[in-house]
Amino acid sequence: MTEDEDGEIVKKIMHVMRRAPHGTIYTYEGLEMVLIMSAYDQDISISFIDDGVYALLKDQDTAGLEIKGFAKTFKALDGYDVEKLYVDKVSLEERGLKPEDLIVDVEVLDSAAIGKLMKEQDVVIHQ
Amino acid sequence: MTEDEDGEIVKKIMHVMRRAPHGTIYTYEGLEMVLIMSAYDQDISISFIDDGVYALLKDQDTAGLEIKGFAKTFKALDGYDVEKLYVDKVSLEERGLKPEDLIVDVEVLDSAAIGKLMKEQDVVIHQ
Amino acid sequence: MLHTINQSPFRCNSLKTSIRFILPDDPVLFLEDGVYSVQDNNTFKQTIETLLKTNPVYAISHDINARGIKNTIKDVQLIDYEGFVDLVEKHQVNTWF
Amino acid sequence: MLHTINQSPFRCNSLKTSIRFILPDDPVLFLEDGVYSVQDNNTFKQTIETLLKTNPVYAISHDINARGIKNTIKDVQLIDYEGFVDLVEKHQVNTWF
Amino acid sequence: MKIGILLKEGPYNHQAADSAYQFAKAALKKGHEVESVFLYNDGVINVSNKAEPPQDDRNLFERWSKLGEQGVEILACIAASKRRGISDDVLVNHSSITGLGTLTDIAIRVDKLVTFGD
Amino acid sequence: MKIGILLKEGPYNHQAADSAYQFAKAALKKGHEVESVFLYNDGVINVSNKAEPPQDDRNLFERWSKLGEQGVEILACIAASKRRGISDDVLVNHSSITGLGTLTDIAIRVDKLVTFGD
Repeated sequence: MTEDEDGEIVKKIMHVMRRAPHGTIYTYEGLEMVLIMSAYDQDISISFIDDGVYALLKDQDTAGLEIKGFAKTFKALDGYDVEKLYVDKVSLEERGLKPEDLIVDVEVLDSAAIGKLMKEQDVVIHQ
Repeated sequence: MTEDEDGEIVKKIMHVMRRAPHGTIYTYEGLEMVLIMSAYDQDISISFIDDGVYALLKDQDTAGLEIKGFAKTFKALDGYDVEKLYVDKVSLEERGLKPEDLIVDVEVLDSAAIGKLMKEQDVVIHQ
Repeated sequence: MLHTINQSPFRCNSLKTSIRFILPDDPVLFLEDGVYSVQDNNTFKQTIETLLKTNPVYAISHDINARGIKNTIKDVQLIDYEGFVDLVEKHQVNTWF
Repeated sequence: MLHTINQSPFRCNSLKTSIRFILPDDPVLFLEDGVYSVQDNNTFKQTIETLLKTNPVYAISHDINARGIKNTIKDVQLIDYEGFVDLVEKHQVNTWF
Repeated sequence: MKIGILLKEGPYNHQAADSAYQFAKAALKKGHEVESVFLYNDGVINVSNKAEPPQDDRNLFERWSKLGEQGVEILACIAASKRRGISDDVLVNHSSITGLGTLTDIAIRVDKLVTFGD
Repeated sequence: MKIGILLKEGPYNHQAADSAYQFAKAALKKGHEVESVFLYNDGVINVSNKAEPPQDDRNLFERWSKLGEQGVEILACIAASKRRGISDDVLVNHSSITGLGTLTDIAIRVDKLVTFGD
């Protein structure tokens, strides 16, 4: 927790995505939460762990399911000043994925490094 | 599918319990379904696989959670003519459990034997 | 008997468990998050390849496309919902989740 | 940081995953179906014993009793909801499910 | 063939409701009879007429109502409904609340009962 | 301390609602301030006034209403509510529907935000 130049509280809030997209709504509604929170000038980050990394895969086409897709919204996060996107290295590797398979630039970290970042947070919300 | 002495259809219906009790309602509402179905003179069985075997553990006391317990209802199944209770051997072993830890008498079978029983069913409902 | 599996094999033990109960020749259909099971080059590749030696394996193509899965394990057959209906016409269904 | 885990370790990968991220000395609290993790003599005993070498491990006693768990792994501390509140007073919370 | 569908999860939160619908639609298209969709567990939430999903997404509640209009029975279990706030006065058109006995009748009558859950 | 609770699952189907309630009760008993319980995802179903759970089981809907009466804000996310049929005319007493901005305010204001999910 810090204060910004106007003396307002700035909290470190990390959202954790651990679920695959589409099979359940958690990642999608989690992303909606991130977008709203991004308007409040807090220190927001997102970490993608386990099946959460699948949310970032390129070329998701949900038209056949008649479900609204949202992978592209992750690309827009930049415009909302949400720039701290961390991806768990082991989660990528287990799934046979590489950073270039993902729709956005992310920081690939090992689990201990993400664990340290988690511990620095004022709030951690698993979506 | 067979016919009983009055020429009525008798279907083989297996309910599969794979979830732990209390953490989710699936096993409890599954048991409610079994109780109703038992009144229809069908050939009902239940198999307990994975965390489903936990539903049968003795001495469950849910008073502290203020949640209604239902382990004892499994003991009453006998009175509803639901007597075919199959437990997966591997699921018990992984959990360090023995048949005598369970609240009812069950038939402990290996997975292939339960797989064969499944294949004989007209309806299989995972709860 | 048609076995369907809709859970991610990473998140949940449904694939690991169901395989113990599936008899040879019975078709296995992956849908929803279950389709990650047949993505090529993940840690479940060997499990699926072993399954393919004895059982036909299907996945719903709409679920594959929705998840951006480009390469599926060889011999896994992609079908649509009508293909799913065809399988149900021939088999009783065992839905693992 | 307090880590809570409410999933059965057999059903779901939450225990397996969270352990990679939990730092030494941080308390770990099992609740709901998560408490099966600390039942003595199941296949996760070694995982929990390893965790106990570096971290205090707690489980909600009401959840233990509700599930008929008689023996928990040595050094796992059973607490009630007020004990849970005490832990939250001292730590930020990381809820794994 | 005669098909019964058992749907065990609520709308949007799990894909089960979508898969059940897509399956039903494909079965009808192929000329099969989809007798009924029985809603159990959180599945009962699929027939709330109070819902207003986002305009740019599919409307699952309308889908079930339209299937009901086409003659597919859309049935919510009464016990499951009472636990989750689904009652006669909040049901979408062409759906109704009934008991588990009806599901048993369906299971006996249809050629195939197909479950969708999570 | 000031506590906020985020509840992400519906009543009965998952124990999360029970755990959140037991935690809130214990925190109040120990003299802490439980500012609010924010309901997200299927969590919004916890405040339906149409529910009639079995007489011999706990009534989760009444619990939230009573906590609300005691001054804990019981808040359901509007977007999540619209997807699941929760609207102003089916809310239990002492609960209300609000936006995710409110959750953000809560997260900023409280000492600890505790999530219950599944």
